[in-house]
Formats: sequence, C-alpha cells, structure tokens
Amino acid sequence: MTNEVTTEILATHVLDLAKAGKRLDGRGLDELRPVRITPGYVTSADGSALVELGDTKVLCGVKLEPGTPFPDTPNAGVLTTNAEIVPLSSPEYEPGPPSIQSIELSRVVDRAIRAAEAIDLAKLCVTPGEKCWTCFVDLHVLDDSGNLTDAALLAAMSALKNAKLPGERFEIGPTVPLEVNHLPIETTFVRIGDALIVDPTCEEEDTCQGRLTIATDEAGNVVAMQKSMVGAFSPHDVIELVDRALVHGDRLRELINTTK
Amino acid sequence: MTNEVTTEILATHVLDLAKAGKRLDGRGLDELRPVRITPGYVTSADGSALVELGDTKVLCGVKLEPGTPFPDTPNAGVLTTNAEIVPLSSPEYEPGPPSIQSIELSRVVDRAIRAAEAIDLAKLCVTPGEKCWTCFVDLHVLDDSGNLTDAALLAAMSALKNAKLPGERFEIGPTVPLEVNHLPIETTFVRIGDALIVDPTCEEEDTCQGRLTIATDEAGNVVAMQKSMVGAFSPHDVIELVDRALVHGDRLRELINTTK
Amino acid sequence: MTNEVTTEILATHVLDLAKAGKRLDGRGLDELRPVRITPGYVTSADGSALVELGDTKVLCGVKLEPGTPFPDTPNAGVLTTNAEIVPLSSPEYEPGPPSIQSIELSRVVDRAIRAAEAIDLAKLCVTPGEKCWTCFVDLHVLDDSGNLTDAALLAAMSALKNAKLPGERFEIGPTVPLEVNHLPIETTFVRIGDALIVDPTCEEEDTCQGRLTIATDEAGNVVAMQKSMVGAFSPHDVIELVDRALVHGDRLRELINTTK
Amino acid sequence: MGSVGAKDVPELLDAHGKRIDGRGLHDLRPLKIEAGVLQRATGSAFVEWGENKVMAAVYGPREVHPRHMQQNTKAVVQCRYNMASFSVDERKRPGLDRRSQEISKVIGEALESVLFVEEFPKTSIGIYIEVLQANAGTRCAGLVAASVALADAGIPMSDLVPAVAVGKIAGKLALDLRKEEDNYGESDVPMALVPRSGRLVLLQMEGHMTRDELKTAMDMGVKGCEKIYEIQKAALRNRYSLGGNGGGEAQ
Amino acid sequence: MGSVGAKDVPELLDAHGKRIDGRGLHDLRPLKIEAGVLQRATGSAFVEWGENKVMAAVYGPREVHPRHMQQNTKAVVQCRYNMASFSVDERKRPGLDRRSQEISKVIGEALESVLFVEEFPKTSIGIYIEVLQANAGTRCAGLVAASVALADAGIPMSDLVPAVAVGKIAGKLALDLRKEEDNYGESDVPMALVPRSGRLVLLQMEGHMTRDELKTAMDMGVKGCEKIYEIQKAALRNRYSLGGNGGGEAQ
Amino acid sequence: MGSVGAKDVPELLDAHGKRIDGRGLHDLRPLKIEAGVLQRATGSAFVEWGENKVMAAVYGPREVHPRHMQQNTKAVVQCRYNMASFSVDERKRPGLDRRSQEISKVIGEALESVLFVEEFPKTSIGIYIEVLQANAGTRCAGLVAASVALADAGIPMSDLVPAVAVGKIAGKLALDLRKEEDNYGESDVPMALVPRSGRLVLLQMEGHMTRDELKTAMDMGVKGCEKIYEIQKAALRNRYSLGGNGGGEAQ
Repeated sequence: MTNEVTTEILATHVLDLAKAGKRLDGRGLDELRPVRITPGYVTSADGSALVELGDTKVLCGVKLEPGTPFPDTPNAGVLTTNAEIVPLSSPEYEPGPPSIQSIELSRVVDRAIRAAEAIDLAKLCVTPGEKCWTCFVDLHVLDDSGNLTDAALLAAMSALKNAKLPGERFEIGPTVPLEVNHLPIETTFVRIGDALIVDPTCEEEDTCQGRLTIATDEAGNVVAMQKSMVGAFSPHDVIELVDRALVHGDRLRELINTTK
Repeated sequence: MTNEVTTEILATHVLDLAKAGKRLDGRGLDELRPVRITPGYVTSADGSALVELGDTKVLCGVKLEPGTPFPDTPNAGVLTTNAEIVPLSSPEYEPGPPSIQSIELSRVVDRAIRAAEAIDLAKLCVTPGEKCWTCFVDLHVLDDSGNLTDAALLAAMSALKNAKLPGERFEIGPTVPLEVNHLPIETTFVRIGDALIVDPTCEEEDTCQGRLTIATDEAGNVVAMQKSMVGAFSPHDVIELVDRALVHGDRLRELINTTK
Repeated sequence: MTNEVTTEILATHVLDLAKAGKRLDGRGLDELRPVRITPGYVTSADGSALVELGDTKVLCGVKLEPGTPFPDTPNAGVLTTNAEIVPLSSPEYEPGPPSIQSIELSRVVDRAIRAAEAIDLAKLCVTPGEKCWTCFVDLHVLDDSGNLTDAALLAAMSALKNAKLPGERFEIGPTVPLEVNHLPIETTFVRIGDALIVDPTCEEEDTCQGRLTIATDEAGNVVAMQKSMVGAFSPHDVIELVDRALVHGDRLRELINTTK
Repeated sequence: MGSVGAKDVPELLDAHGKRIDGRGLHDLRPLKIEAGVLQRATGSAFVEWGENKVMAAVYGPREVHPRHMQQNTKAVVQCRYNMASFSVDERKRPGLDRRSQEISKVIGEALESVLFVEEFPKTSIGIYIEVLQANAGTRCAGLVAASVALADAGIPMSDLVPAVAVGKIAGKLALDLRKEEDNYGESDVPMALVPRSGRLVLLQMEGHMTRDELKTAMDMGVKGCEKIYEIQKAALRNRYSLGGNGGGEAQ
Repeated sequence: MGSVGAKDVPELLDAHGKRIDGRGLHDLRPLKIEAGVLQRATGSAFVEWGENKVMAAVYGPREVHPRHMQQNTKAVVQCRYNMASFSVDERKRPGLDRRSQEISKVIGEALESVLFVEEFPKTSIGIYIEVLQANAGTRCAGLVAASVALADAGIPMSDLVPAVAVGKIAGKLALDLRKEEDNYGESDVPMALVPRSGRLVLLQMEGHMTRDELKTAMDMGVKGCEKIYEIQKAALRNRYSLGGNGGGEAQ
Repeated sequence: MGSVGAKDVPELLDAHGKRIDGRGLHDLRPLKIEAGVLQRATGSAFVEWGENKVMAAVYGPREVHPRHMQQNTKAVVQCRYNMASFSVDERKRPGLDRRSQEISKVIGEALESVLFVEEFPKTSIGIYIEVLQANAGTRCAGLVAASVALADAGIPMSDLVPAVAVGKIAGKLALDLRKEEDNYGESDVPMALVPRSGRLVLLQMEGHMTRDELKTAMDMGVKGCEKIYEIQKAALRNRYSLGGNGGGEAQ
C-alpha cells in the first residue's frame, strides 16, 4: 500500500538532515511546532478543546453522565478515554475495528491522566456503590500530521479544564466546573540515527528508530512513559529526554493555564 | 465479481426497450408484477405474511414480547424493524455484517410504518416507564428478483394486520388482535434513460439511473420518500411519480384489505 | 495456503500404511497415544488440568462465579463450555471470530458433560430464579497434534473433579469440592480407507474419510456422538466403534480416577 | 433432553402406544417436498414436514469469495443453516448462533460426502438453508431440502441424501420426533443416509442409549430414510415433468 | 417527527410568524464554508451552519481496499458519514450506527451522480464526513462540505451539490429546520440539487404532506440550494485567491 | 497503582526491609525457562516465573495472511499476547481486550528491534504468547519466553531479550513486583534490554518517580535483565544438549 521506494528515499533524506542537526520543516531538534488551543470549541460537549500542533489537529469532547461505580472502587467515579482515528484524518487509515494505533493512543493518554491524578475520581462519586459520574474523554483525530499523543493529551486536559459537571441537566445538584487537580503533559521524541528529536511529524515517525513518550506533572515527576515503534533507547538517552520533557512540559502547562 | 460485459450489454438493451416504452418482461412502464399475499404463513410468529411480487418473495414474521419503554417515550411501546437479506435470496449476497442494502431496506420500511402511524404505539404501553410490548417486525427476503422495498412493506403491513397480541402467553391480559390504524403502501420507480418505470426487476435496478420510493397513506398523503442509487429526478418527475404512487397505493391497499 | 502436493503425498502414504494395519507413528489401529494428566495445573482457576495426549496438549480451567439462573430453568445453575484454539497451537490457525472448529469442539465436549449429567446442575442453584453458580469450563488448546476432542473432555472432566466451589470468596457458604456424579469419556475414530483407527494425529485427521466421536459413561451407555468431516460410516461400523469406545472409555476413566 | 427444573412434562405415549399427534412409533410426520421454488438460485427446494417449513437454495459452482479460501483441486462447499427469528416460539436474535454454526458444518460435510467436488476445482458451491417455521427435526429437514436443491441445480452427486431423527420417548424408540418429544424425550439421534451405499454421512446423538438400542435406532432411521428418499425422487420427477405442479408428498 | 409521549412541545412559530431563532419561513441559518482546512487530505472543507460544525475530507483517486471491491470500468465511491460521540446532547457510542450507514449511502450516491467515475477506473474516491457538533440538518451540511472538498481535491464533477431540508412546522412549510423544529415538526424533506440540471440527487421524506405541499416544499428547497451554491462557489474562490483567508459566508 | 477507594492495603515491606514473599528489594522471583515444549510450533518456550506461567510459540517465516499486509522489503512481525480466561482471579472474557492489544504491540515492536526482518521479505513471523497463570509481570515473562521461542525457531536475531519490571513500594524501588506490590505500589516500570547494546527496546511507566529515581530504577532493571539473560541462554543450551531435559532455572 505505501510506496516503498518513496519511503526509503524519504527515510534517507530525513536521516541525512538529522545528522546535520536539521529537519524537513526547518525546526531545531528540540523545537516544538506552533501550538494553538481553542477551548470550548464544541458546545454540545460538557467540555471541549481543539488543539492544533502544527498541522496536526485533535478535537477532544468531554461528556459527563450518571453511571454506576465499578464494584471494586465503590467510592469513585469512572473515567473513560477513547480515541477515534477517523479515515478523514490520514491516508493510512484502514477500515475495520479500532486500530491498534487508536487503542495505544487512548491508553497512553488515559494513563497520564490517571497516574497524574489529574481528576479526583472520589469527587465524582454521588452515592457509594450506586451512583457516580462517568467522565467520557473522547478524542477525535482530524488531521494526523504526526505526534498525535502530545496533541491528544493537550486536548484532553484543556477539555477537562473547560468542562462543567452538568448537575442540573441530570438533576444531581448544581452545575459546577469540573475540578482539575494536576496537569500532566506528554512530550514525545523519536530517534533518527543518533539524533533524538522532539514532536515528530508523520514523515519523521515513519522513518524513526524508536519513539518515546514521557508524561510529566507540574511537580517535576515523571508519571508515565511509553516506548513504542521498532527501535531502542539507552538508559542515558531516557534520562536526557526526561530532562528535555520537563522543560517542554512546563512551557505547555503555562500555555494551557493562560488560554481562555 | 459481476460480469461487466454482460452488465453493459444488458443495460443497453434495457435502455433501448425503455425508449420504445417496453420492458424485458413485457410489462407496461406503469404496470406492477402480479402480487400474491399469504397471511398467516408462519404459525410460530404472532403474525406473518408471505408476499410474492412477481418472482420476488419476502416473508414477514411479527413477534410481540414484553419489554421496557425507551426512557424518552415512557408511554409508548417499542417497534423494531429488521430485514435479513439472506444468501439464499440472491447470487449477489456478500458475507459479513448486515449489508447496507438490508439496513436501508429495514429503515425505509420502518419509516413508512412510523410516519403513517400505522400502529398506535401508545396502546402497546402496559405500565408507563416500566413495561410495554415490543413489536418485532422481521423481514426475511427469500428471493430478490427486484423491488424488495415494496414487497417488504406489503409483507410487513399484512403481517401486522394478521398479528395477535399474545397477552395470555405472557400473562398480560387477553390475547387480542393487534390494532392497525393506517395502511401505508410504498411504490418504487426507477429511471431508465428518460423513462420512469414502476416496480423494477433486479435487471432494471442494476441498470437504472436513480430509484425513488414513495410511501402514501389511505388519505392521499405522502408519508415517506427515499431516493437512492446513483441518478437524479427533477421536482417535476417527483410530482408525476407521487401521482402514480397514489393510484398504485390505493389498488394495493384494496388487495391487502380483501385478502384473508 | 496448505501445500496441496505435500498433502496428497501424505494422504497416499497414510492410506497405504492403514491398508497394512500400520500408522505413521507406529501405533496399532486401536492404540491410544500415551496420556498424561496434571490436575491443579493452574492455581488461579477453581479447578484445572493439563492433558497431554501424545503431543496434543489441552489445558482446562474451571471458574465458578455467582450468576442468575436461566428463566426456563429457575432451579438450576448454569454450565458454560468454551474452547479457544489459539494461534499458538497450530500453523493452521486463521485470524477472525471463533473458528467453526473451536465451536464444534466446545459443543461436543459440552454435550457429553450434559448428556452424562456429570454435574448435578440443581445443586448449583443458590436461590431459585435469582441466584446460582455459573460454572465456566474453559478449554485452552496449546498444541493441536490431533484429536482435540478426546483430550479436551479428559481435561474438562479432570478439571471439574479438581474444582472447588469457592463459597467463601463470594460469601455464599463454605468452600467445598464440586460434586462430579458421572464421568463421560469421548473416543474418536477416523476412517482411512477401510481402516477405522482410534485417536488420530493431525496428519490422520487431514487425510481421513470421516471422523466419529463417541461418548460413553461408566454404566456402559452411549451418551453422545458426533460424526464430522467429509466421509461416511455404516451402522455396522458405528456399532463396532461403540464397542471399542466402551473399552477405551473404561481404561481412561480408571486413569482419571487414579490420578491425583 | 430433559431440562433441569422443567415442569409440566406432557405424556408422550398414551395407553395404546400412540404419540401426542396420534402417530405410531415407526411413523413419519407428513412430508411434502417441492423442487425449483426460487428464481434467483441455481437450484432450490421447499420442505414442509410436520410443522416445519424449510427452504433451501444452491448457488454455483461459482467463484470463491474470499479468494484465499479457493482450493486448487476441488470445489469448496459453503453451507449455512439459519433460523428465521420468528421460526420459534421465543424470538431468536437474527444471525447464526453457535448451534446454527455447528449444524451448518455437519450438514455441509454430510452433503460434500456425495458431491464430486474434484470436478469443480477453484469454485465454490453454496448451500443455504432457511428454517422458516421450526418444530424439531429442522437439521434433517434442511438436509433433505438441500439435497433436492443440489439435484435441482444439476450438480453431480453420487446419491440423494435423506435424513431423519430417531429418539427415545417414555423408554421407547420412536421415529421422527416432534417438538414435545424432543424437549421431554430421553435421547435424540439425527442421521442422514446415502441409500446406495447404506452409509451414514450425518450422525449425532445426545442422551442415553445402550449399544443395542442404538443399533435398533439406526435400523429404524435407515427405514425412515428410505421412505423419504422416495419422496425426494418424486419431487424431482415432478419438477421435470411438464404437468408437475406439486412435488413429492407423504401420507 | 412528533414522538409519542413527548412533553413540553415548544411553540415553533410566534404570533408574527417568526421562528424560534427569529427567522422567517424562507430564511437559511447563517452558513460559513472554508475549503482546504486539512493537511493530509487530498481535499477538505469545513462547514459551520447554524449550530452545526461539520468537516469533510476527500482522498483519492487511489488504490481500492479491499481489492475485490475494485471495478474495472469506474472509480468506487466510498462515503462515510460519522457523528462524533460528543456532537449531540446525549453521548453517542463511537462508530457508525444504522442511521449513519444509511446516510453514508444516500450521500455517496448523491455525489457519485455528479462525478465522472468512468475517468478513474480501478480506483477509489473516499469521501469522509465528520459531524463535530449537530443541530439538525447534518446530512445536508455534510453533503455541502463534501461537495466542496471534492472540488478542493480537484476531482472532476459536473457541478457542485448544495443541499438543504424543508419541513413543516405548526402547519407551515419552513426552510432549513433547526433541532426543535425537526423534533417537534410534522415533516422533514432533505434534498440535494444539481443546479445546472435542476435535478435532485438526494431526496428523503418523513411525515405527512399532500402532493401540493410537497411541490411547494421542493420549490423552497431549490431556492435555498441556489443560495448555498453561491456560498460554496465563494469558498472555492477564496481558497484559490491569494489573499483569501475566509471562505464563503451567508448573512 | 493505588486504586481509589481500595481497602485493606497490605504492608509491602516489613520492619527488616523484607517483601511480602521474603525477598529483598533487588531479588528476582524464581524463574524457570524451558525451550522447545510444543510440537506444532516452529519454536516454543515455557516460562514459570514466581506464580506466572507463560507459554510462547513462534511460527514462520511463512506466507502473510491477509495478503495485503505483506511487505516487499521485510518480514511482518505479528505478535499476540493473550491471557487465558482462568489465568486471573476474576474470570476474564476470552479474547483480546485493549490492554492485551497494547501489550501485543509493544512486545512485537521490542522483538522486531532485534530481528533481521530484511532477510525475510514478503513473509510473516508470528509470535504468540499465552498467559496461563498470572501474578504481575506477565508482559515481561511473555517477552522473555517469546525471545527464547524465536531462538528455538532458529530465527536470526542480534541478541536475546531479557525483561523485568522495577517498581516503587512503600517508597522504595524494588525489582520484579508480584501482584500485591503491583496493585498497591506507587509505580511500575517494565523494561526489556538488549544486553549486547545496553539499550532498552521496551519501556513503559506509570505512577510517580523523580528523574533520579527513574535512573536508579533503570540501573536495577538492567542488572535484573542480565541475570535473566543467563537463564535464557542456559535454557537454549539445555534444549540442544542431548541429555538436557530441564531448561534454565534461578534460585
């Protein structure tokens, strides 16, 4: 399906550039694409945000509905993260059940939200064991121009910060803003030869030798990591990337916090 | 899969005939195939009918079972229409999930029944918000020799008129005939060149430039329409076909009402 | 997918051997492969057993969980048999929904357990119509070297005999051994030319002209049969095989009963 | 087979040895077969057998889909036995459940046993059975219908395949069980015969039988199959005789 | 359409004949179209129409997957209309329900009616519509967006395809229904026009209308479509004019 | 990781710094590896690691199904990690859930990183892992087993791949978590090492760790992997030594 010759020529070119410290789009190796966040993009959701990371576009809609707590966590609400990589977003889409890419995307975003304890699920419990809020974080990928993960978590956290608990609609108390306690940010790197570059485009992802996503919180902790794709990182690489992720994380947290 | 050469030769032939006001099976452009209705064909159903429209055969079985009203219509029973175009019925069947043809068929039949208010769903409510009758209208296509839609709605309406509410079996009151208040009939036309012909065979459907189904009720209203397949109709065509559909509708209503 | 030339050469060879009363692995026509049973193989299950029949390996895990009786058998527990022929077990595995082989396997094993009344389902009822034990008999095929059915029922019966009703875990009375009342054994034969051979390997199954599985109980009754694969057996063949199945059944019952 | 906790077990044999519907132990239910009932299928047949109504159609030999199932040395036989949602008392969810899939497999294998599949390499023969109204014995009725549909389609076979079940009710062997006998009887042995060879191509069993009961059951089944075979042949003769409008019929 | 047991029916027309949002019977909701909004797609368009937000992308002509759907004499048009889970009040399960599948079919057939599919044999043209926020009329909004996306992709067509619904509310025909009008109105007729031929390529209807009402409804719809057509063309002009940043817009 | 509302948190470290099962912070659970345990697979291995029991099989290089996944320049690696329904306390529905699919992906990518896939274009290498009994660390156990199975299958690799998790319990870093430690601990970092290059091909993390803790955790993991590597090699030596019946074993 993919044109293998083109892929190989592109891979060689991307690699040659990386050796010279350069990238296809002229960015520096540790430079993010421009980020634009539009909270409240969709009014039918209880919270929403459109995130544009260069040409990559991810829309997140949050819906809050009454539900039942899981039997093993009777005092907690339920958080469900789902990602749809729809065929509109990329020529590489394949029909069928949710792709493994969309499953990994939703799980990595979900893991960061949970590990950072971004939402206090105990506060989403209404009646222990009986009634709680279910918080659906639905990610809709509109343009997959690379690094969906970082854009998706930015969209999810912006949408959660934008969300209201619709108590009045469901006659469960007043409608109040959803509390967001922590703000995890994911930063993704790929290896191209010996270069470790941040925020890869899809061309860079297609030709990389390993990808590493690092989620940090505002206290400087690492809360989640995911190495994926074929390739490898030394422990030394990982620590270097953690240091870089902490810097990017702080900058993006600042951006979310100042976007209205 | 389809033999493209044969298809093209057939299409040309059907088109040439239509220009001369003729059809493959010798019918006039506004002439239906012979219709035969056998109510009560299947005794395991609460109501049933076999409809033969030329060689096209559709069997409808109605089942009534206790269920729960939908939350947004607590005072109404539930109507569910389902069509199975089984592999027995046609060489064109493809394995897999319900085909889009069967989905469109069931939705267009369902729409006519609902829009005409053929069944008073409020009368199928037993206890508001808690218990109601669910009415399953299941269409089983046995021979797809064209124009499934018209045959399917005829079968559905005949089966509903034949149906009994099995109150005794489920200990919810006496067993009584299901009330049918209105009798929608669908009439389908296809465009072949400039000709607009009624009740198409499968050869005519395969080579047509647009199909239009018009549902009418006994008061002379249009209650549902569906244009489908590649092709187009002018508003003027549509009104001409509505006039023709009203005539066919009255004749077929008469047939259903006089068939025991 | 299968190499048809190899298959044909192998088929001829297996047939020639059978004419001479011989088999690929040197066994006699009515000789089983060595059987090894390891009850309690998996401690996460409530009962389990690994069965090795020659190279064929089937692991059975039994799980007992609280559930609801079926409406038409309010005084009985629920028995559910499921077989997973996982891709690890054979090069012939095809991706997709449960294969028809795995469905037939689970149904034939299930039928023998039920028909022999191995478990008294009435004793698995806790509160009539409301609460019962659901007994999941899950078969996991690890190596499909032929005759899965016989190995699977051996594993299922050994796992059931090994199982404990986990009353304490679910706070429904004490934890006690599950009662097993009868011990059905299945013996499978295939026709190769005129020879009727027992316990076929996968090479013998691939080239056979009919397969017959006969389940017997300890009282000498036939409780279930399944002819499958293309081929035929005369009534006279069937009675001969029943007689042979009764002998093998007694020997294997003895083995199960003496294995700790 | 004797479901646990079931109530109101009906009396399956009366004082005179008559069954619920008045039949004797060796009697078939009324059977009517009509060949060539569908326009689009290559071959077809309709069977009305007691209160069963079953339609069968055959398509092919034709191209194989999906392609990777194609076999270079023989036709692939694809068989599908399906029950209409309204064919039984309690509405059945549309689609093939596990029981229907198992029956599809054993019927397909039974019929392939009489087909000359080597004559049609790289093709598929589709056998489709729809149960429209069910009252025990639908797998046999489906097989009987499909066998006639294959003949109607002109597909070469070594023989027609009649089929019938023998069961045990109130301790006695009985031919061709109806619903109550199947539900409350002690065992059930459906079988399909190739009359020319005297061999069984379908054989299943559930319940309790001794070796000798099983032998007798197979004898009874074979005799029943021979009667059905005649009706199958009559249906095909009627199909090809010009005046024929009926089909084969029993009783 | 007047669901059974529904309560609190709002007043759809006030004493001055104004609609809930202040529009007259022949007024469209505000409509904004932007072409070329996605990087990876061959062509794309975004439509904001009243409170609807709909994105469309076109891919191709390209290889057909799965291969067996390939046609030797024409391109295969694959159309998918999908609603985001959060686009409606009550969260919708992700994935295509039966309604979305039907709409995908009729939109795909409508657009194929203006495409020169014979020019691209053995290829597929993928048309993907995502409803991000819904307030009645999303199938028309999707068609309008997809038509512009096809033009943006440079795929030859005989014409752009505008679309709009006409309904009956409080006994009067009204153009371009919004959610309350759709839920509590008496009928709904979505249609799509090929302006150059004056023919409809999409036409559905549900409710009650006399023949004459239907005739008037189509007249109103055609006039509405002609206005939308101008906005579609403006969006494409803006896309290709250097200074263009906006797209087409109404009101 | 510290689930909300959970009760009865066990004491994970005692006064002497011993863990629930008596291990020290740097100790592995007992590990036994046996290669070549299945007849039909090209290569196979069985791992018993603490209370985990995991089987792995490798098939190929062989034809690719479905065909359109075939790659002209390399082998396709298809990896499937599956848990038996009875491998965990509460019965798991058979089939791959989302967790299993994610683990299948990261294990497959980890192993492909050491395979010379370019040597086998147009083929597939199937790696199948079945967890028969689970007690935390099954993805590492599966990777360890699969790596030995690949070697048993004779598929060329740059190195064997050992794997282990490091976690944080009661504030301390600990090697190779067991179930209670995983459930009630503060974080978990599974990793897989290529010993010859010193690089990690699998690395995941969840919980809270500072940069320096993470550095230490990786050091501990690398040391654990080196021990496991020896047991993997011993298992393969045993497989090929004539008298060998055992496999590799720790403790």
